Amino acid sequence: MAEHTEHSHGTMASLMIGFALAAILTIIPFYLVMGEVDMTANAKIGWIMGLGAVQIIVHLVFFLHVNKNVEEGWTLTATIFSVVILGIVLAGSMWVMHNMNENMMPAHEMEQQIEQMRSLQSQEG
Amino acid sequence: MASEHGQPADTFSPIFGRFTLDWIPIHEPILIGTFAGVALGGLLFLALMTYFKLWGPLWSKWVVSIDHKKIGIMYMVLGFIMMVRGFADALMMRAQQAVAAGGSEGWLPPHHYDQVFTAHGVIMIFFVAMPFVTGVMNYVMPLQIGARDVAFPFLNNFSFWMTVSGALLINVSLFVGEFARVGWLAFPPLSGSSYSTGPGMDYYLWALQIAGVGTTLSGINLIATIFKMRAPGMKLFDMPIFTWTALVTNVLIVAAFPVLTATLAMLTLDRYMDFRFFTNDFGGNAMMYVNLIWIWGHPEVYILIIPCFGIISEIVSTFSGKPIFGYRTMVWATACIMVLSFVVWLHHFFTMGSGASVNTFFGITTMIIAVPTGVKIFNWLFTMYKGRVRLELPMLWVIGFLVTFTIGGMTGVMLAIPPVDFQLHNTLFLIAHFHNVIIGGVVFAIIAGVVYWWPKAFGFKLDEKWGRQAFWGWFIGFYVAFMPLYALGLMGVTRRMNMYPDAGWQPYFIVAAIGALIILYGIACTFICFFVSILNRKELACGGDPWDARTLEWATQSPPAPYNFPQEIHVVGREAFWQMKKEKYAFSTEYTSIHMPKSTATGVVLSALAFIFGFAMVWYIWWLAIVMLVAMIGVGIAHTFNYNRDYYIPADEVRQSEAKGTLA
Amino acid sequence: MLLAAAGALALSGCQYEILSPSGWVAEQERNLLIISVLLMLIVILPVLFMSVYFPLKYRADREDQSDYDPEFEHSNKLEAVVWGVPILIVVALGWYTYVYTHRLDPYRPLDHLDAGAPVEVQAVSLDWKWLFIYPDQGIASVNELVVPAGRPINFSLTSSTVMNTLSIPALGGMVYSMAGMETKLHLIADEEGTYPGRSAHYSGPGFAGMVFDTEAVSDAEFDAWVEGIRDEAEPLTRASYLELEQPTMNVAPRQYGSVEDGLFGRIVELCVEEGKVCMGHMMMVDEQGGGGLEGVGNAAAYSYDRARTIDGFGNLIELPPLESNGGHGGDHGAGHGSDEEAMNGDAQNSLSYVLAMDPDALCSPTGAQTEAKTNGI
Amino acid sequence: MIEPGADRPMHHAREAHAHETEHQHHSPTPIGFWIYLMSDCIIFGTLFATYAVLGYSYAGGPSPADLFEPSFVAWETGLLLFSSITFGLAMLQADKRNVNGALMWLSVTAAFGLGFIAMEIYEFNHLIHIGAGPDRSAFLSAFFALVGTHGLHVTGGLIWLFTLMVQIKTHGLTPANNQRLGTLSMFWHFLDLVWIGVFSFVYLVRLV
Repeated sequence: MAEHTEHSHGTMASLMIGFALAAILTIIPFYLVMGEVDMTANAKIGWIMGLGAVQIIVHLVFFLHVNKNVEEGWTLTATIFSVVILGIVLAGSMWVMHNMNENMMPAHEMEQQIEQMRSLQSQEG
Repeated sequence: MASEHGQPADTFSPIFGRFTLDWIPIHEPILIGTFAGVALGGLLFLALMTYFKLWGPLWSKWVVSIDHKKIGIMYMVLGFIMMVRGFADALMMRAQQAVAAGGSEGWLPPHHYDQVFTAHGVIMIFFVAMPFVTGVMNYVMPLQIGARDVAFPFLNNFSFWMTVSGALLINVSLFVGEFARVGWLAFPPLSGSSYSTGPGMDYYLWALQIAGVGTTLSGINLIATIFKMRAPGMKLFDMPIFTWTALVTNVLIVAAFPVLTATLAMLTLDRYMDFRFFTNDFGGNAMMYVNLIWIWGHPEVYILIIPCFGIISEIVSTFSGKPIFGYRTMVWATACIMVLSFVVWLHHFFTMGSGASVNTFFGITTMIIAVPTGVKIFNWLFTMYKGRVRLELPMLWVIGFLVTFTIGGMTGVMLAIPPVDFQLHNTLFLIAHFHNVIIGGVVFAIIAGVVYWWPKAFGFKLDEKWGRQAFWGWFIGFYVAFMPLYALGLMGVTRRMNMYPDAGWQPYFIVAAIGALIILYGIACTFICFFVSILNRKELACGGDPWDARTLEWATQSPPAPYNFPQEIHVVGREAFWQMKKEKYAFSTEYTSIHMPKSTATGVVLSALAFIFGFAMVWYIWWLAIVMLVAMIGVGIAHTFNYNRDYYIPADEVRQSEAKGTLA
Repeated sequence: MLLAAAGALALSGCQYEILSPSGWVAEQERNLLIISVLLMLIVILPVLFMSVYFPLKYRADREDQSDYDPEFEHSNKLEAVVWGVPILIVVALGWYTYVYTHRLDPYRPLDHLDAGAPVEVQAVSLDWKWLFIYPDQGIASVNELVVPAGRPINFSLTSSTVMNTLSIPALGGMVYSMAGMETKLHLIADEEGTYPGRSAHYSGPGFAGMVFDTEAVSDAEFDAWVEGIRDEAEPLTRASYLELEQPTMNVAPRQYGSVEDGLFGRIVELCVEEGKVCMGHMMMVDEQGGGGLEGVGNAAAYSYDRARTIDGFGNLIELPPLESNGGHGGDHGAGHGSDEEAMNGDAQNSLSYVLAMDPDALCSPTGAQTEAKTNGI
Repeated sequence: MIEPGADRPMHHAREAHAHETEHQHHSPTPIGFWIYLMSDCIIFGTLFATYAVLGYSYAGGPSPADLFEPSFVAWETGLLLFSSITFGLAMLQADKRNVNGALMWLSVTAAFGLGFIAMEIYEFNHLIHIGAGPDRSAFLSAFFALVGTHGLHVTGGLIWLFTLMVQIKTHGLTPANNQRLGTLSMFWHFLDLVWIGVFSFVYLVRLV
């Protein structure tokens, strides 16, 4: 394995640990949605997103073997940089677009809309 | 059914897609003239090439070459050719606006004028500025870090030819069909299928997507080169400033271009498959496109200018006879810009209706970028301070850069202040500003770089007299052409108008047109300068180090041998070549054979297929598109079955080549 | 330097509308422009000076080279200055930016000016002209904006198709108008006068002709203008709006004496046409989880964009086939399959028949015969 | 389609007679391919951002609750996760220089991958068939584009996988093939990683 010090393919043990963790981290969010879990919707969403993030890290560590020793740390640096850019793109877009939508989408009061809805239903009915 | 102006309706045949002969613009005298000119020129070129039996050498020494130096030069050639095309568009716009005042319609109808300004923007950014910066990085950076070539030489060739395919596709739109009439960033819904029928917008999409593949791959390639191919001993903080800026630029390319790719792909899906991303109806949101395109667009600005900062740094240091002032500051300032450039994009659409807090945030982040940029300018000034400044040609361009770019920077910060932008947005002030930084920044720096590294690439210097003429043409022409636009901007004159009601603006437009003619003189002198210098190459010949320079690229022969360095160089400290000269270092005369990659035609073939694929998609010739797609996958796979990709340059050959003298 | 020159020019002629504004908003924006330039000149001027002076003073062929210092590449003092001064200037600029951006937020009404009752104007960018609806007066005008001087103007902006920007440089900043969205802009004209206005965002072949004069007049003149229109001009109904909406270029000013109730709301919500679901309602439905699988078939009621079947000259490319029933209204509402909206936007979809009935609604580049020749639908 | 990592590094600025181990050690391919993956990641990021912004615009049409079936997604997820593990096993076999073992596990990986693609095609086909195609609403456009892009990547990965199996079969586990296998492994695991984002963010969160 001497020639693989730079980009190791891991061992059976690390593969299996990764598999077990990934399986658990996959099953929990599916259970949260499919099973009857007593939890608020927001809490569920928080858990699903959180577990997803953890599982991504598990994959990075156990399957993709990202650590600070590979390629003089460039792999890790590149990954962190991408995560920062992704964060900017995602959070930035959502912030900007939310702000603009607030400002610009047809500004109707909710009650007015519900009224409209009712009148439409009565038309249809 | 064609209208009176010959715009054909969309008809569809299984074989030719929506292409009909009506789409050949035989009714447009300007285009026919252009076509005749291009055809004659092309025939002349073909004839000369055949007469001098140059096809073989062109193919084997250039087209299929995977030598980073040749690819770099080809990028520069592409940039200069496309600059002529883009500049012709600029002249047409200036000529139109100089006459179309107070009720006159000028000589370009909107249909034509709108294509012209769209093509001008797209060509100048994607097919002039981008090839220029990529070309300089390709040529210089591997030499500066003491490498034999880039990390993935085949990929480098492929990237270049993909860029050429994109450029070709845009030029084909001139004679077959039409180009987009949407502005260079193609905001929907105008660029969507409902409001831009016809093939113009599709030319735009496919040309940019094909060229974008090349740009992204080249970015990856150059980053890997800097990470892995540095000469032993060259630590990160020993790298020349230009290499640093190349690293940052390519990181920006790799991080930003995927956003462009995805955004244009979504617009393509909207246009081709009735997706609803950016439509008015079905919950689509055109603002999302504007948001995404500027997430790419702002870093793109820095992709263009940061390597230019690197070029300026190298030249200032060499011609002042001093190391760059504040090396570390320079590196950190560049790194700051790299990250900050991703958090300012909204300043391109302050007027789109976001709230005051959002506008303030993006306004202030934009101003913050001015700080590291300003620091760089100070560092160049203090590099000259207490130096021995040789006012040779490259330095002339640098001074032109410093003065012009500083003014452009100031007007940029003005536009970064939201309430000021409310007034100046989409006016000619904005146009003047970005031409100020693109011409005064990118073009001046690139030409400075061309003048500076020309002796390295070809073994002779450029003609001083014509070089100075070119500089003054560009420099004076720029001010005459764009100061009137600043003034017009302050009158609130809007961009992209093919005619305008207020005859009072006309004198300014006429002055601007004269400025464009002076720039034309500068461009002509640039080419004359190249031509004259090539003719006089014997008198202008120079050794490996004509400028008494400081970085490693000057340690090679001029022009460098295919393998760049005969031996591995162990770098100690910054300014490697300066150190070598101080220590009277000489390459050993013990040569060994050198392991090199073989040329391959795969890149050209794949790019040619991509070009036909793009053309087929533009015209809805589905069968051809499918065939080309399959062919591309096939050629790609076939390429991976080629295990025979390298050869050795024998030691004898190296010895002979080095006998010409390296450290001249 | 340049700005000073420009400033001098501004004083001589009065066409530098941004430097010699005619309204409070534009004046504030101008002040900020001047402040920012002056602040930046603190650093720009020395830099410009040094960029020319240093290369000349430290020329390689100068007589006395005793000051040549080939090792000088670092100085903490200089570094402090080159970082410090720009940072201080940016801090100052940032402060002004914060204050002025909030003060001049286009969404912020100008109540604080105590300048009398504001006038509401609903501006719609059509292909290629501006429609101004005065909801309180119940009139509308095309390519002509008349406002009382000294009273705030509250613009509500939207577009019928592509993006445009309402720009009246003498009065202040611009804001985009976009289909399906409503933006706001608050301006004021301090003095009476005529100020040119236009669209500042390229929108197609007729873009350059989207110009109008903004007449700022006295209250009495404004009232007289309103009365005159109310008495004489034709009404703006949903039908006549749909007719007006068709692409035309270089349109001469015209007026409407009355405006159908709620028209602007319907324009914003993309439901002027009969049988279309308004966006507000659509968003309501979406808020509550969408229309479900049954909603799949209602696609036609949500479709809005249709091929602008004109070439770059403003000419009709292809006459859409006349629909046999020819009627306008609910006959193409819910239940239509969406397969009609063919890939390249064939002109078969529902609304193009307006074009079919009135090809003259499209004009030639000379734009001579743009006036309505139609008998109404 | 071209695999950016596929062109083997032919040389480097080192002394001429490179030792094979040296060669591998200094190859720029792994880091180059990783940078490519990061750029790909940003393409996905853009599509995720679009889904985040437009994912609630149903235009009066169906919403995730009407269209998505968690158990179906669970099966897809399972297939991809297992294919990741089997690829890992193939890599371990390759490290042991066991050509047949590696090929066997690669075939299993390909089978899982094909299963995944088949399920996705079925899902898309079903949605389009009931009228919930990408032209129905911005939400569906964003969904089809994001999940479809992932599917195209998996398809590309499968083509690459078959090509590489042929190459390993004919040339054995040469250093060049080993490197390609390592690169493809990164690609495959990366797609699994993107899928975590898809099943969490596109499907599950919207089904709560």
